[in-house]
Amino acid sequence: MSGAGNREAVFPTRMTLALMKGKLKGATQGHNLLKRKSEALTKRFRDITRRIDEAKRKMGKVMQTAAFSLAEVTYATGDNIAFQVQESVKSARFRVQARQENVSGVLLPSFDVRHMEHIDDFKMTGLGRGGQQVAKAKEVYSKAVEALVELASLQTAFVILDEVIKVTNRRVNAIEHVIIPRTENTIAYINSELDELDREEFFRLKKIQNNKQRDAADALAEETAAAEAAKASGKPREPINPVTEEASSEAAPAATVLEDEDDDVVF
Amino acid sequence: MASKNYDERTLLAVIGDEDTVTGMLLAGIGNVSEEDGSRNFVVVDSKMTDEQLADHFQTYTTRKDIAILLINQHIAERIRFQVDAYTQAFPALLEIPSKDHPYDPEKDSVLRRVHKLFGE
Amino acid sequence: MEGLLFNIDSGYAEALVRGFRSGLISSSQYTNMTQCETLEDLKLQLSATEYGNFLGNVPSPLPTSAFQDKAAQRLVSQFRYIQTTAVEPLSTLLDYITYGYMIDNVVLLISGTVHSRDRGELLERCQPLGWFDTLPALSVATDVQGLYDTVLVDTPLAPYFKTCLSSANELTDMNVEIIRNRLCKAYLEDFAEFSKTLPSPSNEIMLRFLEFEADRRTINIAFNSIGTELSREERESLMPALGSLYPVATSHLVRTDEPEQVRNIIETFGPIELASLFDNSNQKSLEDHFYLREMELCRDAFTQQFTYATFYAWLRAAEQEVRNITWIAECIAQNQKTRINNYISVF
Amino acid sequence: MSKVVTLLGATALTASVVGGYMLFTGQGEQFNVGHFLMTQSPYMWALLGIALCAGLSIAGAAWGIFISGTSILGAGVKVPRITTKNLISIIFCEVVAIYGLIMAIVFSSKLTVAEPANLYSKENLYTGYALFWAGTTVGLANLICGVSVGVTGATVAISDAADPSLFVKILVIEIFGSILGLFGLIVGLLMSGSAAEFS
Repeated sequence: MSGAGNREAVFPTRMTLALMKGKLKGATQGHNLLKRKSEALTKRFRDITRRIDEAKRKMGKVMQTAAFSLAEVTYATGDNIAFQVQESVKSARFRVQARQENVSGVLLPSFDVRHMEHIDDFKMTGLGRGGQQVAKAKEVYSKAVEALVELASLQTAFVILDEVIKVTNRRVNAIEHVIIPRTENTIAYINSELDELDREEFFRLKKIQNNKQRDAADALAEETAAAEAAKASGKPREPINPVTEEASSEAAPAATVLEDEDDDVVF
Repeated sequence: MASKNYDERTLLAVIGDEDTVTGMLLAGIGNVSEEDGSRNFVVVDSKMTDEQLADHFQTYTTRKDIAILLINQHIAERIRFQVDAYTQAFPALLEIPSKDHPYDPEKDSVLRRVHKLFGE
Repeated sequence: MEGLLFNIDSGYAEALVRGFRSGLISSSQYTNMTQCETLEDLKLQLSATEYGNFLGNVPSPLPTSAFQDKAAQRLVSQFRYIQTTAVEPLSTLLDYITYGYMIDNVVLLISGTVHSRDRGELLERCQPLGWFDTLPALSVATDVQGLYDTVLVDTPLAPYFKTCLSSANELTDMNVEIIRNRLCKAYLEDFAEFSKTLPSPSNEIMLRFLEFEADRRTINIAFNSIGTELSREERESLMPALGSLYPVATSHLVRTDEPEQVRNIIETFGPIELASLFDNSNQKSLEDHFYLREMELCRDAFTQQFTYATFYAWLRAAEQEVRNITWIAECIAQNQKTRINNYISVF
Repeated sequence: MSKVVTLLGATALTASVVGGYMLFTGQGEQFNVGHFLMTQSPYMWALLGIALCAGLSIAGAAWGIFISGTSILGAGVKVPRITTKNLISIIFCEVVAIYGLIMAIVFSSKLTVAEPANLYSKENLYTGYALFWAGTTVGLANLICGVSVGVTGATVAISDAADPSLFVKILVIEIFGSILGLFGLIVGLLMSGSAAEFS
């Protein structure tokens, strides 16, 4: 039985028991919540995954169209504008802004496209020839990049969600397979210890009672003997003593222990 | 703190062949830093060694102003190990097709993860 | 009379060029090419033409750029061959043709220099047709004046740069593009002057080409400068003082700010041939129309024997062919079969 | 072209200056065409005619061969099959030279030794003039014919290279061109036919 190994090192007292019970309740509740969160995230995750899959496939097509518009530019200008374009770059017109979206407590960033309308590095490209094709290519590529940005948002969400879901699942599993069994074990242990204690206490009480009865009997015998001898009085003290003993054993066991030499020294 | 981190990331970067880079630049993603003249795009040709490529990849994945890193799939293929090992959310790494190399979903590191998750 | 004297110097070269022209891909071959499914098929189709196995050394998979590069290389070697057989005035004419490419190279180097790029890389990208010996030295210059004083003064382009010297001396991206267009304008005008000295009918046909080129530049600049901060004077300084649009339509065009206006002006003042430019049915862009018109001119030019314009027409037609091949290759590679018939078959 | 015009102009100018000088310095009577014609030896005219006949014909043929030859060579670089076929253009040009040669031989058969006393007889003068003009006719006709055959030959070569079906069609035109030389030949024969040998 794992009870001995997998439990928290606590004193089996009633307070700990109450504490543990609270903990178990909390863990079960947390487990449920986390499980639900994980499910929500997974749902979202599957949704995103599906969309990524779709978007990635679509991207192939979009990029092809875009690449083709570049081919048109090459056709129109007769030579490669690649170099010219690379050289005239100064500042990005196409920027993104990260926005955060809250999904079941997870902050998922998504990118928004921001066009800096005032920046246009390639105004002069294709001035003498092919300007229209360049303009068209610009447009098509802008669209393509927008699609890419969307895909990037999805993918970032994917990566983050993947991580979060892993963490959540780990937590769920930890609660389900470690914390809850351990707490339960602890409770069971405390219960068994307390039961043990109860039984000991009962036994002790019985023993004390026995002793007291013996003492009483002895006393009675003595008394009877004395009474017989002297016919004097001295009885009413006996029933008070056990009650006081029990109360003091709960409140201040040390005193009782010191008092009762024959008690178990387990605790 | 985290959101501030995102705010600074406004640029897209691209590692690709000449046509892809040109197209992306036409879309307007190109940015040349005024301080040190560093660019957010790099044209990979047959002369570039894998080490240089890996260096560029390293630079772009660690730069603080880049939100999305686009890389041609056939180029990512050359440094597949690094690309697969890269799991950070920022900058987002996106493998894109190039003109001469049509898109192959089987090679994409993210899609592979997707497929793995679905057990395909 | 041209029949008596032309062949003395240029008969061989002309016949050669006509041989090259016969080697241009015919429309039926183009039709075959458009049926190809893969680039390998296209390569096979091309090997049945004059191109032979020009792609023989390219390893698979074939990139579309290989088609362009190799076809362009082939064209350059043909042009060089013609150049070696040419004597005056054909050699001058061929030189003039190369000046256009030289301008591109100079501008390329200037813009590369502005951004301090690696020189070897820049030189690799230069048009081989526009190569000249002092080209590598260009990258030392930092401003237009310095450029002119140190390098360009020795090149044939020097006179064209005069118009640019007056403008801002600092080299920026904007300026580089303006310089390019100014140079092109000066070049076109100079070329036209030279063409006038050629014997008839070469001069007539050459002028027809150059005026068309000037019209094309003017219209393109008019269109593309809309929405930029180019002033009227600047625009005017970019438009060639040549062609059927000059001077009336040109003076109107510099003042336009609407594409529709450009169209109106050209329909009102321009010659009847240019009116069809704006017919954008069957997906033809302005540029397509220009190419179509240029190819018509080329076809016409070939009907006249014993002219120097044959050489110009051949080069233009061959360039168009390179573009066509690239286009078809792109369409095949990217599965855009709907647009594949957008090429312009010359013959 | 302009050089030719300049040359002609300069010649005319020189001639008129010399002529004017002679006229105005009282030597006007030396401008005596009849005297000039009467005093020149008929042999001179005859030989001049023969020379022009052969020379111009051969010049025409050579020019024609040159024009069509360069084109055939150039076109033959890309389309070698045309070279053999287009040799016919060269032959047509060559024929023109042969016409001139034949006529020159026919003409020179009239060149017999004349009695010095009879040198300026009517018959001898006629023979001299007839040979001169017949030779000029044949020579000029063949010159032009050679050039025309040459230009057409160049076109034949180039057309053939571009489209083999054009060869025969343009060749017909070339044949018509080469017939022009024959006209000169016939007229030359007729002209010299009535001229007697020098006696």
